[in-house]
Amino acid sequence: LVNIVERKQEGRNPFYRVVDLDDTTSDPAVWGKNFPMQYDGYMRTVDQTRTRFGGSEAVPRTPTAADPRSVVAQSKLEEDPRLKTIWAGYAFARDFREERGHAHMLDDQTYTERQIAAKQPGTCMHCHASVYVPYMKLGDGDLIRGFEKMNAMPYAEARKLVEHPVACIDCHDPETMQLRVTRPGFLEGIRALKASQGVADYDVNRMATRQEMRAFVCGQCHVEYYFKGPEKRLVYPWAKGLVVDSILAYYDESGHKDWVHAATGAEVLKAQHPEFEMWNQGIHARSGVTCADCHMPYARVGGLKISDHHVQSPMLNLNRACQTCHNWPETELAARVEIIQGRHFELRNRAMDAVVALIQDLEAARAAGRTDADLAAARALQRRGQFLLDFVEAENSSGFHAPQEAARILGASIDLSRQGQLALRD
Amino acid sequence: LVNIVERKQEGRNPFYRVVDLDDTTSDPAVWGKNFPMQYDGYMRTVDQTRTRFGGSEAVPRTPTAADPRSVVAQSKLEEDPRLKTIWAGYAFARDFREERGHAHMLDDQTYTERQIAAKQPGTCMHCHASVYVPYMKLGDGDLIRGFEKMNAMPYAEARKLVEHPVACIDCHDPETMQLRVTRPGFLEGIRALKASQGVADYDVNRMATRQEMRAFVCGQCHVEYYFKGPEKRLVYPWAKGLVVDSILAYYDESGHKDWVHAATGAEVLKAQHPEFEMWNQGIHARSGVTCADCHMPYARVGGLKISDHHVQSPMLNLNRACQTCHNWPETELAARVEIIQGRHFELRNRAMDAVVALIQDLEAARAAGRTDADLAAARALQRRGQFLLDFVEAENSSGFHAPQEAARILGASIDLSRQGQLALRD
Amino acid sequence: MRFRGTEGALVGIAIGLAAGVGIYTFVYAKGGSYMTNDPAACANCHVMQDYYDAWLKSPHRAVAVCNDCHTPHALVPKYATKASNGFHHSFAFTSGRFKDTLRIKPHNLAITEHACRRCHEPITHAIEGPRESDMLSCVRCHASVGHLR
Ligand code: HEC
Ligand code: HEC
Ligand code: HEC
Ligand code: HEC
Ligand code: HEC
Ligand code: HEC
Ligand code: HEC
Ligand code: HEC
Ligand code: HEC
Ligand code: HEC
Ligand code: HEC
Ligand code: HEC
Ligand code: HEC
Ligand code: HEC
Ligand SMILES: [Ca+2]
Ligand SMILES: [Ca+2]
Repeated sequence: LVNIVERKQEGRNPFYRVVDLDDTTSDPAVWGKNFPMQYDGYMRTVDQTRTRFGGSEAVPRTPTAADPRSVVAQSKLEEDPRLKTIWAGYAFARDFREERGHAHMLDDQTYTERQIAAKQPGTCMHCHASVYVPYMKLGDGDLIRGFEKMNAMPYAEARKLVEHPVACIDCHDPETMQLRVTRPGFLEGIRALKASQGVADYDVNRMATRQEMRAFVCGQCHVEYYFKGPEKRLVYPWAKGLVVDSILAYYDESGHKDWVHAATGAEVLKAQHPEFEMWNQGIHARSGVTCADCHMPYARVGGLKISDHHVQSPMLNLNRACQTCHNWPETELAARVEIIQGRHFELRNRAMDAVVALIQDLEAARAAGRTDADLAAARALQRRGQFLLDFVEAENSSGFHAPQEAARILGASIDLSRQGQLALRD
Repeated sequence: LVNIVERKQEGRNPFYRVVDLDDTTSDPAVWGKNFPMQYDGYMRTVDQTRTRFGGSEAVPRTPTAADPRSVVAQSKLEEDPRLKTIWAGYAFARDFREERGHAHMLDDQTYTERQIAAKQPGTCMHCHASVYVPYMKLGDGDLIRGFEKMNAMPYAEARKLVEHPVACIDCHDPETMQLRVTRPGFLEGIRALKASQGVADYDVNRMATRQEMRAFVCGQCHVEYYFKGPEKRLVYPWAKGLVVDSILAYYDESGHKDWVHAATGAEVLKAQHPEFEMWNQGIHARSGVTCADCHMPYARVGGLKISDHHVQSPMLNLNRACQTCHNWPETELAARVEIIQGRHFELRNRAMDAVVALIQDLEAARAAGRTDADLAAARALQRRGQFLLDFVEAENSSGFHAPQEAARILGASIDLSRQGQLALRD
Repeated sequence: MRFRGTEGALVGIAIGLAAGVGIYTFVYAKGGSYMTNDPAACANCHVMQDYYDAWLKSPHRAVAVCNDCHTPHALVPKYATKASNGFHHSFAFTSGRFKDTLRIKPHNLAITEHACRRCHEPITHAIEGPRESDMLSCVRCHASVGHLR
């Protein structure tokens, strides 16, 4: 009986505002006082469970002074050593792990051996910490100024200015709780994209629909990016479009390279987690189905429906994530995802064999003393073939977000890598 | 106002049986007396309308004694001359056109120049004419005997025994109007398939569900096939499964070849219209959505809902074909199909360039006097790469029936063709 | 604008006819069904039969009739809607001028969206945006609650 009564209470007045929140409240625990159910979910992102292709495995390790983490996620380099060949000469060849829940983002970035392999800039912080308040402070109220200042710092220095992983304030307006974009990278990236589509000075926080915001808040970080120029500005390469071909064209025009491949001397690119870009090519995006729909589905808590803030693999939550729209049994839903991912994985392995073969051929040709002129064509093809593969490989849904598009990209990648091998022989 | 009156009539009493039908009534006009609405639709399959990738274009021609047709469908060989290279030495390089409606099936088969390019067996009739009654007559009541007898005849002789294109009796039981499979090729093919899945002597007409039958009746003809042995028996290569890899494995084991490629000397295969096999790999099949749902959707005629027997491209009928399940506007539905087909077409062109390049290399190597031993590896790769491409190319939905699977196959095809080129250089 | 005599007359006749046909239609085609709350009444039209059958199988059968979801709550707009839809559907039905696969009209969908809230407000309170323009669509996820299509 008590139960019913308090449920009705909640119904009428879902959230008791016990504390006042303002634009400087970065501690999620404080927000949690007003929104305990969302806070509980948010805190559960520490969990680690493995799915067939996603989630993450909790791998115990003995903490050291340099890296106090007692648990990490499995190493992808060990799962597939071909990655070391592809990334030879780049920090990723030193340490690259399966990603895990939001709660770990700050630690995982701070302690990855990639920090040892190379000096990293303060720019990194943009997507691994609650930087909204720190940016505002640094820029004396000017978000972009603060962003630019932190980009220019060495990582260690910037690290001192932040405290939390992504927090409530990074996605919500403290007054209305409405979604908002706080990341300069996305604000500028989406503006460039819209401009290319003929929409002048697009302001996402004024012009986006609520539905779009349910994906844009994730697009703040789950995107391909690069550091532009000596000032290490974070840029999302969308000025020509979101399709991988447009992104590659953008890099080629600006002559950007992430590093020179240690084995082949090719000027290559590294792609990172383009979930937002790939999702955009899929049928779900086309149908207005957003990240939040699947990764933060509504959950009934007591007499209320709330967004599950335990952001995780939908494979661990099929009932809520999928079944409202797809009335298939959970086992069937899981099977559908895994059939897509299985096909994807097969083609991804073909593409990886192809680019590794090209790299080995280039290495041999180089050892045999062939001139840069001789190798130019093959190197250009490695750059393109490898980027296409890496783009799909770095995308974390194992093909699910856009199955046909991912396969198209892999098919093109295979073609380019094999043509590279042919170029060395003709 | 008359309109509404007669609608109420119909509502009460669907079909008036004005004539008796039995297992020897092959003339659809007679069936049409009992089922005028289905007959009207059936007759409309003469229509020709082009969609972006399907339908068919009505190309006028001056009738000749040899070929009295005054209208044909556009030539695919002219649309894409690369097909001539791929099929060099085979009848398909002489004449291959876009397929059109059922009403034309018998004429198009009779008058295709492929009949001139090569002697065709009576087996062909299986899928281009109403053969149920002729088979029964030939076999004195034994369908399979009749089938075998007609297979053994020369085409011209068999042609005399048939009169109609596929007709009511080929898909329906004249007593109950229930769907039934009348084609030996499918009866035996599906039995072999089920056996491979551990189901002994499967009898489709006794064991299939009604929903399955809505696809099986189409699977009688819209499938990959070959003529086995000197007796030219029609066989569907499903004994190892319906996926292209299983079909290729089946052909490799039985050492089957359709012809020896004129330019390269490779023992190659020709794939034909595997709509049934590809549909089976797609999400619609997985969801129990059948051929009839999209190609013969229910239509309201007067106050009655009947299956639209004007079998055609759903792109010409989106409201009935799709909107029953997808609440998207028609323009949006068309766009979704064309996005899938556009991506598919791009990758298909890549795969075709790759196999053509391999064929040209093989041709050159042969001209340069390389031995069969030298060419063996490359020829084996041509056989496989070319079959995978052809399988997808021959499938008439331009990727729609199973977008990711089609792309996976094309990716593998590209890999094999390029490896063939490498084999010639190493 | 002003009509000259003849035109005015013609228009008058036209309207008269329209009304006449309309009333005939409405009565004959049981457009009046719209005025009751009995779902079976909707099914007076066989085009509605499928929805009726599907509704019988839906969880809402026990709790919501067609009109709970397809007409506004307040009395006046309710009967206004019934009248307009009633006439529209009757006319469509009589003339046979409508597509085989029915699609709810935007304004009717809006009515339905509000209907959801009417009953589920308590539970969905938390997920509603502050502004009407932020109202998310229930149907986007619960398209088949009333009747599987
Ligand atoms: C229609 C449902 C759906 C939508 C919409 C969707 N995803 Fe996913 N996402 C999935 C599924 C299913 C997986 C695969 C999970 C697995 O393999 O365990 C996945 C995987 C992921 C992963 C890897 C998760 C893991 O467990 O490793 C990330 C990150 C991700 N998605 C982010 C996003 C972002 C960002 C968006 C929006 C731009 C998005 N997703 C949109 C269903 C969806
Ligand atoms: C501020 C940057 C940022 C934002 C905003 C963000 N993410 Fe993440 N996300 C990350 C990082 C970083 C990780 C990896 C953390 C790690 O591995 O330590 C991650 C991991 C994930 C994972 C993988 C979890 C797992 O178990 O493998 C999913 C799924 C995910 N995010 C989805 C989302 C969705 C959905 C949204 C929007 C509602 C979102 N993210 C918003 C940065 C962000
Ligand atoms: C544009 C946003 C963004 C930026 C900038 C960014 N990250 Fe991440 N990072 C992510 C997301 C999203 C994930 C989770 C998805 C994934 O791992 O692919 C992630 C995952 C990680 C992980 C865990 C998985 C792994 O790779 O081992 C580490 C470590 C990491 N990032 C380090 C860094 C470092 C170091 C930098 C700066 C050089 C950086 N990140 C910059 C968004 C970003
Ligand atoms: C990575 C982005 C992200 C972070 C971080 C985040 N939220 Fe949310 N939150 C969302 C999204 C997406 C929604 C759905 C909003 C919508 O549909 O308009 C949401 C909705 C809400 C709502 C509205 C009711 C509901 O559940 O739908 C509340 C309250 C809320 N969040 C509180 C919090 C609190 C408290 C925190 C911190 C502990 C937090 N959020 C952190 C993305 C986030
Ligand atoms: C808000 C609604 C919604 C949610 C939530 C949703 N889907 Fe979908 N899904 C759709 C729509 C819409 C389509 C496009 C086809 C259609 O119109 O039905 C689709 C298509 C699909 C397809 C076929 C397309 C393809 O890529 O092969 C699969 C498989 C699928 N969804 C699986 C899932 C899984 C698994 C989840 C949960 C992780 C999920 N969906 C969550 C609405 C949704
Ligand atoms: C979900 C709907 C759907 C299902 C189920 C389906 N098809 Fe299709 N089919 C299509 C679409 C869409 C096209 C593309 C038409 C176009 O490009 O004009 C197509 C194309 C075709 C074509 C070429 C038509 C033309 O106009 O040239 C044939 C033949 C075909 N399908 C046969 C089949 C067979 C046989 C089955 C069952 C084994 C089947 N289809 C199942 C939707 C479907
Ligand atoms: C007896 C063999 C046979 C059966 C059974 C059969 N088809 Fe066909 N179908 C054909 C042939 C042959 C053609 C090509 C006719 C031509 O091009 O002259 C064809 C053409 C088509 C086309 C292309 C029409 C166009 O405009 O391009 C579609 C679509 C199609 N069939 C669908 C189906 C469906 C759906 C079924 C089952 C309901 C079915 N077919 C049953 C043999 C058959
Ligand atoms: C297993 C069934 C089957 C058999 C056997 C068969 N066909 Fe067909 N045929 C079809 C179907 C289905 C189509 C329509 C789809 C297509 O054209 O890809 C078709 C289309 C055609 C067309 C029109 C399109 C084109 O290729 O120009 C011709 C001509 C044709 N067949 C000739 C023949 C000849 C000659 C034979 C015997 C050597 C034969 N067919 C044997 C099923 C069959
Ligand atoms: C290529 C196969 C095919 C041919 C040929 C064919 N039908 Fe059908 N017919 C079907 C399918 C599929 C259905 C749907 C049956 C079901 O859902 O069980 C159907 C259904 C029917 C029905 C049941 C009512 C309805 O419309 O769903 C009647 C009556 C019918 N057909 C009459 C005919 C007549 C008369 C002819 C010849 C003029 C004919 N059919 C030719 C495939 C065919
Ligand atoms: C009888 C129901 C039904 C019919 C008819 C139907 N579909 Fe679907 N469609 C589905 C289902 C079920 C899915 C799988 C996703 C889901 O569960 O919603 C799907 C998925 C899709 C997808 C996403 C999967 C992919 O391959 O990308 C597209 C696009 C699509 N349908 C288009 C069409 C078109 C176009 C037509 C008409 C030619 C059509 N559908 C007819 C039920 C149907
Ligand atoms: C006189 C016959 C008839 C009756 C009685 C009837 N309908 Fe309809 N209804 C139709 C027709 C015809 C259409 C198609 C109209 C169109 O698509 O333009 C339709 C369409 C609809 C639509 C979708 C199109 C729209 O206007 O949004 C809804 C919703 C609907 N009816 C609900 C109902 C409800 C609820 C009732 C009972 C209160 C009802 N109908 C009674 C004939 C009828
Ligand atoms: C007249 C009041 C009323 C209206 C109007 C109404 N509902 Fe309900 N709904 C209920 C009640 C009462 C239940 C609980 C019935 C049960 O669970 O058996 C329910 C159950 C549900 C459920 C859970 C059971 C299920 O079907 O999954 C969902 C979801 C739902 N409603 C959504 C909606 C949506 C969306 C709308 C508007 C399109 C709507 N409802 C309109 C009263 C209503
Ligand atoms: C983005 C998808 C989505 C949207 C939009 C959505 N819901 Fe839901 N709804 C869900 C999910 C997921 C559940 C299941 C929650 C659970 O099982 O914990 C649910 C559950 C429900 C339930 C059943 C609660 C119970 O367990 O009895 C009702 C009632 C409901 N929703 C009504 C609505 C109404 C009304 C709206 C519009 C205001 C709406 N929903 C909008 C996804 C959605
Ligand atoms: C619980 C709410 C609910 C009830 C009860 C309900 N409907 Fe609906 N109806 C809907 C929703 C929601 C839609 C829109 C579906 C969509 O847009 O996908 C709809 C759409 C329709 C349509 C248009 C077809 C379409 O898919 O757009 C018709 C016709 C219809 N309803 C008739 C009826 C009839 C008749 C009844 C009573 C027997 C009824 N409805 C009961 C919620 C309901
Ligand atoms: Ca993970
Ligand atoms: Ca055609």
